[in-house]
Amino acid sequence: MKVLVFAEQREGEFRKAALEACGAGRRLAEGGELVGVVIGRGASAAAPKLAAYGPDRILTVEHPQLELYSTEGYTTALEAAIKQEQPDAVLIAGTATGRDLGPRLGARLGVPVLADVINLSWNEGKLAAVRPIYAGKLHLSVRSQAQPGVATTRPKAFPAGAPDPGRQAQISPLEVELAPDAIRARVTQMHSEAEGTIELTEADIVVSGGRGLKSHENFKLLEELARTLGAAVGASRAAVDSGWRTHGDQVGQTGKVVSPTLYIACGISGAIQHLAGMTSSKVIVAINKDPEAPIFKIADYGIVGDVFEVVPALTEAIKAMK
Amino acid sequence: MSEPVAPADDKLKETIEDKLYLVKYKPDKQSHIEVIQEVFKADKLKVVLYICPAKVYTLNEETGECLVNHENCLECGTCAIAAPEYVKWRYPRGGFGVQYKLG
Amino acid sequence: MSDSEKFDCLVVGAGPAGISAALALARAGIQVAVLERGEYPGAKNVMGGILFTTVLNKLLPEFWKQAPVERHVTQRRFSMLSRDGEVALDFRTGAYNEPPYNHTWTVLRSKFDRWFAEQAEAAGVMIVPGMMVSELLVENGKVVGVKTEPGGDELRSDVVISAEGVNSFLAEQVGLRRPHDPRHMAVAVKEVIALPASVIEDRFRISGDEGSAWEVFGQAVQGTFGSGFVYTNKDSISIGVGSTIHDMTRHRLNPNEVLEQFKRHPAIRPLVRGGETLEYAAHMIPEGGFTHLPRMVMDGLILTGDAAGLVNASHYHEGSNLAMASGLYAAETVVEAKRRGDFSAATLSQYANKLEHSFVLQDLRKFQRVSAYFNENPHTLRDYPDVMVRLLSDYFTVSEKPKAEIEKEVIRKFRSEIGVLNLVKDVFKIGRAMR
Amino acid sequence: MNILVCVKHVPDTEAAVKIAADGKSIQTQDVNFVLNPYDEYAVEEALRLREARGGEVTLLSAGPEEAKKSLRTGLAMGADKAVHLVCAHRHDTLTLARALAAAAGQIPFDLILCGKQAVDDDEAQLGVMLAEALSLPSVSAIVKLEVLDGKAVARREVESGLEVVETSLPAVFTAQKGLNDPRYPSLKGIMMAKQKKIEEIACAQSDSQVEILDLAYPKSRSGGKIVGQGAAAVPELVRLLHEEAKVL
Repeated sequence: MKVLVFAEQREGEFRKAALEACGAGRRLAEGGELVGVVIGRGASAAAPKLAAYGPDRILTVEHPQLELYSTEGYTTALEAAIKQEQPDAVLIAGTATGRDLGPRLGARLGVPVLADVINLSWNEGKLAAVRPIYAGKLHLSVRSQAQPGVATTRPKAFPAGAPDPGRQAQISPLEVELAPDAIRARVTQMHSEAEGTIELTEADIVVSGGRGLKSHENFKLLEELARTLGAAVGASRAAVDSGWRTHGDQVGQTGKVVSPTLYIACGISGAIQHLAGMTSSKVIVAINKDPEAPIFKIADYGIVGDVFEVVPALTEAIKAMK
Repeated sequence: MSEPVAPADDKLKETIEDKLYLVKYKPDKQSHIEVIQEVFKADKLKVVLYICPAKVYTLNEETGECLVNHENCLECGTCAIAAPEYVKWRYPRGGFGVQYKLG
Repeated sequence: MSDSEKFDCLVVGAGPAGISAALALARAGIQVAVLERGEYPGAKNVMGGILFTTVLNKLLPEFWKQAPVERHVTQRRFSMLSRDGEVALDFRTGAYNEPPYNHTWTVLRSKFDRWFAEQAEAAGVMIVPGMMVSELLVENGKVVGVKTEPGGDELRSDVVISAEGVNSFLAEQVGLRRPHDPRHMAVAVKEVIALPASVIEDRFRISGDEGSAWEVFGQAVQGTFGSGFVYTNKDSISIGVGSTIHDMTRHRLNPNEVLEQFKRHPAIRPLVRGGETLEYAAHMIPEGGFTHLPRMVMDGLILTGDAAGLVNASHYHEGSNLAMASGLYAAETVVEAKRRGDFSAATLSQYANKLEHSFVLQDLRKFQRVSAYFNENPHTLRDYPDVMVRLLSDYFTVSEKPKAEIEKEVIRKFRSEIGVLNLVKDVFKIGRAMR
Repeated sequence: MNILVCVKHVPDTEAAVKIAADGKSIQTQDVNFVLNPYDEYAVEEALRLREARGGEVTLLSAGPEEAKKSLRTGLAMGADKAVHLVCAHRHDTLTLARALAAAAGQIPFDLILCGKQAVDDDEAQLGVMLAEALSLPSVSAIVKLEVLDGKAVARREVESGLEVVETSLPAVFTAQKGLNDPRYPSLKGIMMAKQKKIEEIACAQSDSQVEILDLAYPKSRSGGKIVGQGAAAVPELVRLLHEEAKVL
């Protein structure tokens, strides 16, 4: 089978989720060919780094109109790669960019897109996938009837695989034509969050706080623990609704869905809509004063106690360990 | 294809917390309950701390004030009858609050 | 709709009283809207689970063919719990298996009320869910409409029927009732516990669509003035407890803990074992009865159902049927008022007459002393179950002691622990209270 | 400025979803359906734009008869018109986007708003696919929208920041939480909504390009152990995370 993966990069750095998509693509190709597509400023410079993650060939697309991501520009570039390669499947990492690009590409090609999948396979020669629906309350298995099968992969659902520095890939540029007015919606500015903050959906460790934190200021305790662990900070809906954190930090059904290796829930009781956003974490730790809190029902390890006491002690213990 | 099987669980609930977890709410940001803290503090019986079937009222042991988790309210109205001196309880605004599926 | 548009009648609350009233009004061609604070009719509505349906069957004949009712009750059981024992009266009959099924059904109110409201909607009632009536609009001592939240919009009508339920804030606003008394208001909590229909049928010795209703006194509620209940639905049971707020607070009891004690009692535990709690609910029941009824009408306003205190709190536990009856009478009254073009208290007081001449107030009058009796004689519910179980336990204890001697001992104990005179007095008093 | 808002009637997010007997869909009895929460943001944004710039807000929803309930909710919030693309048939999202695009062709609009995703199937694809089907630019998951003459500036959320996107109009935007605080329908709004006529368009049947194979409950987590009480339990927790779970 031939699989094409869109490998998202920004300023020469590949997104972790893109490397995971490469890993998924490698397995899906089943010994067939895996083609990586790298688009945008710094694409050809970054391409060799991608070779270690499995592609046999890498196509790079650079164009003055493609310096920054745009839905229309990237769709046209990726469409050109697909027309040239005629793959059986196309994978796109389900980042904010990927979830924007995927549906546009599908509509352009006239094929459906299996969105936000956590498992991929072939079923009677067609691309099949498992995707969480109802915020993960159910898992839906689907099969695309179309050619190629297109899917966006959920971040952290697939292992990236260890890089193999010995792997070589054939890198070649791909020319695309873009009229000056082809891109109608353009990014004009980027507002980045503070340097060093880790994106929730990509973090290996997430430290989250809820109503038990009692105030905006007390989140400093979690930030310190997060710094020590190299973790991202999340929040429950209660904490966001109370104005202690911005909604971008919210983990849950109406916020972000995360699946880190370690999720530490501090002062979170575990409302069903919060659980929907984090139950796919590998290991869950709960710290809560109330031994009856539902969060303990799903946590692997629990400490019954005051977050204001336990969290600083945990920070110190981890510092000491390092 | 396997038969769908509902996830296993501890099924017969005992604590208020576990039971409230089964109840569906549409919480309003603005509270429909007001506690007159000075009267509450002066009251020795503090009946709302135990008579409420939904643990809406808890004691802040540091300040002696009554914490109100209005989101838990099952809207029976018992608190307002048991402690009218310091609980001002009304219905939540239309559309908000508890939403029984069985009743 | 223009701002000046006005309804003939506004009904506050889409429960049994409100929907019965609205349905009857719509059939009589009266333009009526129901304002319901829940996101859907039934969202806020709770009862133990037995619906008597004499009125419903008049409104919607053979309702059971479509309505989401659970089981018709063929078995009724009344018992007293001691700490670890039970004395029971158990009654069942096949006669209740024929239509109209003795007018006794178990229901889950959120499902039933939703359906009931749909029937009214189909008859032309406008039902507006998600709107809470925050106050009545009163002009020159006459109710002329309502104010709603959220939004603060006002809506006018010739007459308002309040079916707002037990808290009856609107009746209080216009001075039709005094503040609620914790001795006459019960708090009840219940759980709906899923069990396979076959398990329910085995445990309660029923089959098909038959249902069972248990009322349990004494230790069911820690000897307070109240009772526990267990009702069978199709594939779940409703189990709960309720007691007056006065008694609960006096004993520093938490309603859920009382329910848990009840569930753990050896006579009850086997009924719920292995079940799955589906929902937990709490509600109040107005138990003041005949002697504590509010004023029922004023210019432009009629009170119905729980808002009017229309609950028979005796062992019948009848509320919703009275609510439906009152809704129906309120509708008849409004139709007449509309014909006369007069919505004054004088015209609307026909409603009170209708209640007086029906089972509604006649039943409440009959049981008016029950509440007072138990409030004055708390020992009846607290001590008798224990003594009874102890005596019966002595009586049935197998030993080689001659039976005549056992009988003598039991009678002697009985005399010393209760006293013949006291028991006779209590039985007499209870009898009088029920007369 | 005329605005078209696409909405969907979905099970309430708090609903306990259970698999139906066919094994491929959910039980809908006893489930409360609501206007998709992300669509509420879209409706609210449309109403605010109309209030600032005039014009009409038209709602468009595809689905079975019950979908009218969510259209009524949107009308009660203040939308001017509603169009119901009546289809009981299940479509894949691309087919649905094309059907909605065909319907949108009959409605004058300067801008289209959709929710970022429907909380039932969680695809987050319809708005962008609709844009492509209509050959319009799109900006997804926006948290801010400013409309200027002939163009719009939106902010969208991406990992680690916000992108400011400028686009020509007409365009399709999908609403993310944070865009606004949706209003609650007023009594007058609800009453007017009940009396408004909802225009119906028949939806052509077509086979879904996405076949459903199976629907299953995810593996449930079982509660683990309580390590201990208070700060004293921290050393043991760290040991367990390090040695047993191997995540530190």
